[in-house]
Amino acid sequence: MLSSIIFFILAFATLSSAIGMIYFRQPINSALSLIVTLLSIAGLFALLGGSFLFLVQIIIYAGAVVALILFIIMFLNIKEENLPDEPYKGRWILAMALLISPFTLYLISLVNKMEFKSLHLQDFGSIKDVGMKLYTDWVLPFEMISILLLIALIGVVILARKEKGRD
Amino acid sequence: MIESSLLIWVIVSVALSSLTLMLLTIYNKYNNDIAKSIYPLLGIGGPFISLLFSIFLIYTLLINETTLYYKAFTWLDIEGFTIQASLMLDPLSAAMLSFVSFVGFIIHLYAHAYMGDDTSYPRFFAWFNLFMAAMFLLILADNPFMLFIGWEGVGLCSYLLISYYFDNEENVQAGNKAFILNRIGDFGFISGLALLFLYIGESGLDFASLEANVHLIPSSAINLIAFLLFVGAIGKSAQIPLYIWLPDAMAGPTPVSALIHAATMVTAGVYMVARFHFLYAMSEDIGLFIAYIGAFSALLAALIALRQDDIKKILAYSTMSQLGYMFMAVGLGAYSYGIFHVFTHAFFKALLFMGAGAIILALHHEQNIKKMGALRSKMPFLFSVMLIATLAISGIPPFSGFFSKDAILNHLFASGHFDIFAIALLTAALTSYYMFRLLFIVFISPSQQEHKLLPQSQLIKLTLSILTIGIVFTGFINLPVFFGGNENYSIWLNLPDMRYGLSHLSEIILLLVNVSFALIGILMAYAHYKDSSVDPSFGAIEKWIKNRFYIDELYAILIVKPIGYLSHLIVYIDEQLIDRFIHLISSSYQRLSYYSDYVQNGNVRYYALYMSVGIVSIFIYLGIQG
Amino acid sequence: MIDIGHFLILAILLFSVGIVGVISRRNIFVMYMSIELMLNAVNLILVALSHHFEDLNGQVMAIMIIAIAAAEASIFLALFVMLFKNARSLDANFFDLLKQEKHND
Amino acid sequence: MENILSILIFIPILSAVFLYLLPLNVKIIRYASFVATLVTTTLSIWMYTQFQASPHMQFVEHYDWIKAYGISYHIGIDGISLIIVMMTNLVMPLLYLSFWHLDRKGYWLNLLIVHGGLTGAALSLDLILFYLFWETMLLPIFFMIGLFGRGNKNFMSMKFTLYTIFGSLMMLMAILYLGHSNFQAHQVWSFSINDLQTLHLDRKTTFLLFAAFIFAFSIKIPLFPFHTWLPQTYKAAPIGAIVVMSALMAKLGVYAIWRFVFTLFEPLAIESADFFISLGLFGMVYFGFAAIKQKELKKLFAYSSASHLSLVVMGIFAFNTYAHIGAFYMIASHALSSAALFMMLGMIYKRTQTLEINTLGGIVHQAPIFSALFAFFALSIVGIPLTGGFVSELLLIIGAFKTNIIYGFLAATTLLIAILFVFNVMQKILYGPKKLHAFAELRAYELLSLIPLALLILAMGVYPSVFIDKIKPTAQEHVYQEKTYVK
Repeated sequence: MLSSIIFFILAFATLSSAIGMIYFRQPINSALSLIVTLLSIAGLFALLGGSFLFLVQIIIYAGAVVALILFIIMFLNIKEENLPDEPYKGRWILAMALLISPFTLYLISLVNKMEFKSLHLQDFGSIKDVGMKLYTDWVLPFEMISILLLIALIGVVILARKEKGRD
Repeated sequence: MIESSLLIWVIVSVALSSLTLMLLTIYNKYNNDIAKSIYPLLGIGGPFISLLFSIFLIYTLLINETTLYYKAFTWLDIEGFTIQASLMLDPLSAAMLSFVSFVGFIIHLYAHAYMGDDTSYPRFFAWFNLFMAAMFLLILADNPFMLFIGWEGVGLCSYLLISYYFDNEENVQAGNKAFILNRIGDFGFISGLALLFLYIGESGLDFASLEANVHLIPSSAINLIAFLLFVGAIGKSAQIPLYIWLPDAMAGPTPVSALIHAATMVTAGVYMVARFHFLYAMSEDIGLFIAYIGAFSALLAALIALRQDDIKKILAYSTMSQLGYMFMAVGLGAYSYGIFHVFTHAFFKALLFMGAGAIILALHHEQNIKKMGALRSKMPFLFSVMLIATLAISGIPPFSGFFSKDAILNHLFASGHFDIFAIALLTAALTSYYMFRLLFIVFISPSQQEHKLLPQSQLIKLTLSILTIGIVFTGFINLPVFFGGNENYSIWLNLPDMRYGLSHLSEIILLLVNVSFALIGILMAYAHYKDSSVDPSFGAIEKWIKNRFYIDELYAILIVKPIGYLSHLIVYIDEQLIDRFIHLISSSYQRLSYYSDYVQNGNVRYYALYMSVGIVSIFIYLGIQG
Repeated sequence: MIDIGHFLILAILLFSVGIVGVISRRNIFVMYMSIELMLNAVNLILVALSHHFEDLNGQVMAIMIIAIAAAEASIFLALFVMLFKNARSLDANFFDLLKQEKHND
Repeated sequence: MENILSILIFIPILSAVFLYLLPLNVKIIRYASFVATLVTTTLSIWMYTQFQASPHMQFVEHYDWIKAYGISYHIGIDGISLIIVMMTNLVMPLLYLSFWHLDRKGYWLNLLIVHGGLTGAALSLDLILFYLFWETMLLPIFFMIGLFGRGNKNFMSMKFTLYTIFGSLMMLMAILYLGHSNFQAHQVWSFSINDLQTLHLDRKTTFLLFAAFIFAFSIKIPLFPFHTWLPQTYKAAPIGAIVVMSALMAKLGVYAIWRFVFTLFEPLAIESADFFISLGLFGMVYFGFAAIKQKELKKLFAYSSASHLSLVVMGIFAFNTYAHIGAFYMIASHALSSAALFMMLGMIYKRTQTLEINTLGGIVHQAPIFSALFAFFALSIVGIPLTGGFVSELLLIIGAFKTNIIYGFLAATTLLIAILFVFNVMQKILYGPKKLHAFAELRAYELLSLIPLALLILAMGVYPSVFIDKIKPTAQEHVYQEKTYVK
């Protein structure tokens, strides 16, 4: 019962902040509401028994990524005139929501048709178990992710570097 | 039947001289002495050798009284469609051969004098001899397809010779007109031949086999075939409605008019009908149709000739008129009389043309009779030969024209077709009227201007004299029973003529009527033109006659112009409709790509939109399915 | 009681919101964040189903996705910096260099 | 010399490849390619003498090529393909000769490839092989128009090529479908016409396949209404390409209908004979009239060619021996005379830089030999007796009459239609007062390129049975049904 209440609160927070994120004009507002979404999702992870994911979500997403976004937004010093002019933003969003709705509704109806277990596993997804999985079955992908991160690092450096001879 | 390879040599000798001349045309101009002695030798030598061969062959025929035959090779052989390249000489072709080779040779002599100074002399004689070769092939052919080759060949040579003076586009136009109208006839002719072959041709295409099998043709088809073949004759012999080329054909040199458009080629139609006598004997309707065409052609031509001023055109219309007589005869079954008239006509018409040519030459190429006059004293010789020829054509005894024309008129009367007879009689009067009009205006009536005449060549005089002798005597070879003769020529020709017995008394009356009609014409002409070259008015009809009943204009409006419009229309349809439509296909692709270009706008959001549209449609599909 | 289905429905909704955000907004930052939202929705599905099937592989996959998302974020943001420096704009419609040149023929 | 046919196909193609690769100058290439065609021609004449007048395929070669799909290198010659091969081999060297002055390497090499392609297409008995050669001869023409044409040559070369390729693709689909049906029926792939003609397909499928084949060929011939590429392409194309297109390729289209369509879809072809006879006759009249008022010589003779080819199509659909032999005889004689005429148009263009009828005139004063030959070839198109054209028209008319009397009369109008424009052209450009400043007489090589054509046309008219005996057995063998004339 408690988990239901928590779920609905989190779900409401997730959705409303997500909608807010796509609606806000200022990127900084969007970023802040994204944090709310991500944190709520972290809560949902916890509800599902992913304790390690809960941590990772908070640390990496809410902590690192969104912080980076916020940092960049501020770094760029975006002024009002830099923002795109979007007079029909609301209509666009409504129209697109309408366009997407068959997709959403169909998927929801599929989910409704299926039988699902209720939340039951209290000791599922401990950090240890996840760690075991990660370093045994998934060790190769895990290592490749590290290489990917390295590549991303180098790529970012090259991208952000001041090019010689240009402006 | 006797095999005689000499037959081919009649053709080959002229063809060879033609070919040599053609090649010589390329390499040597007609300007040095050697050329001036060699070219005439070739040009006249060819027909002369042909003449010798012809005389020998006709002599052989007369002695042996059987057909001469020669097969060169099998021309075509496809499933019964077997055409032999073969020649034959029977009395009918011998009759044609005799005057074609003789008159042809005489006219070649005359042409040598007439064309002596022309720079294109070899070209002229090349075509002239080629014409002779084609004409011989036409006459000697032993099957209708070989005849058709000669038939087309003479048409081609006629075209080439009409447009001989090709500097002037009008002459070329006249040549085109002649060829095209002849081709219309040939269209009918070849259709008729094709049908003839399909009905009875598989058992042999030579005339003898056709004659033997002609009864196998169903009666429904025989009229059609006979009619189609006659269409060919209409074109070649310048009858209504395909006659309008003949007057224009006078654009050619005068020897051409004399030989091709008076004596030989135009009579090929009559020869063809006589050749297919077995066919026409079976289809009396078409025979009558031929007779009517002949009658109306004769009358129309005689009417038009009344008011022509060009000396050669008068003679051209008179040729057409005389051809009408021949068709009246063959149409009503008097094949031998028709051929006889062809024979006599060749002499006097050739003479008339040659005389006209001599006058034209003497008057510095003046052809308008209104600008001549009072030439009798200056050219007494010409006057006398022209007078004899004119008397002959008018049918005054004892000249040849009288005998042939009288025979035809008698036959027309005896056959019971009095309407045709009346037209023929009227035409006879008109003929003598307009021919004497010509004679009087040129030789008797006072001249408005003084002429400086060129001297006459002796060769021309010689040729004219030879033909004059011919006119005087040829009539007697078919002397009717009435005059104590035996119609030897008709008997010799051995064609299945229709015979109607007429009493001697009626023959005498007819003779008197015929001659008196001719005399009336002469007297009227004398009254009108003895001392004035001004035409008396005919009243309302005058304008029509002068403008040749507006037939040329009518054809121009009804046929020539619509063809031009049709051509423009077709090109318009091609470019504006069909091609447009095809371009529409390609340009609609282009349009399509132009608009689909907007999709590819480089904006990521839109790409995402398209993607979602795709996904959503898949899901909608799934939703409908599930 | 809630069950796994609710989580899935929530994830689907989140994903749809993400799609709507990518398509309807012209601000490249918001577009990027919408993409992140979609990734998170997928993560949520993975984790929920991992719970449903009692299989930890789902969670591990989610971890991988988060790691990749982090790498992606760095690249994205570096690109944004570049774009903004060059164009002084955050308008996605502005960046259409891949567009086909129109030629009328 | 069992492989004589392959030799005939590949001498030109291989010499083209070699000459392209070798860094030689234009003169040597010209001589070399001329020698190559001469060798081919000599060999083909030798082959002609060895050819037996019988209905069977001769000099057959049959090798597997792509065995998995039953595609084989299967060639052979009978009386009808003999015509196409001989015409190709006679016209080609003369074509080289008549443009001896040109100094463009591509011209000669492209012609060599066309030469090989034409021969190959005429000899193929395997559909895929045929398609290959069919397309082989198309591309060089595309290049020739694009490279050496004038006016809006690029557009026209594209239009021509796309148009024909569109047709060919339809045919390719039909070919593949046929091969597949054979596989379904017999579990063996085959594209040989001998195998495919035994297939039994349902009516609708047969109709579609028939239409695809006919479509491809009627674009090439061209038949109404797929002809609109013709006048403009001819106007833009260089003379060499036109001679090939009009004298040889178009004829190959007719041949292909006879060889492939009649063999594969015999019942349907006979059933639709009336339609195609009417179309042919309509086309003959239509194109003939269109030619009358043309102001440009190449366009005029383009329409004239189309008119005669429509008549030929009428002939092959008349399904009797007379019409078939007439049609093929006309293919031969018209190939010769149209090749000669277009070559002469090229000579006019070389001298005057124009082919507008109004600007030409009085050529006979300046160049009598040229005029005589031009008149001769023009008259041979009209079908004057003692030229090959007359024999073929005679046979076609008889064949048409045998089918139906109405067709007969319409076919006989061919005597009238052609002369309407041919005589007009002769009057306008040969006769009349001198209009051109100068018009040089034929050079020796030009004369040399025309004389053989003239002599052959004459020979075909004077002694046709010599030539017809070679093709008669084949034509008789393949008359699929005698439509008897209702008396």
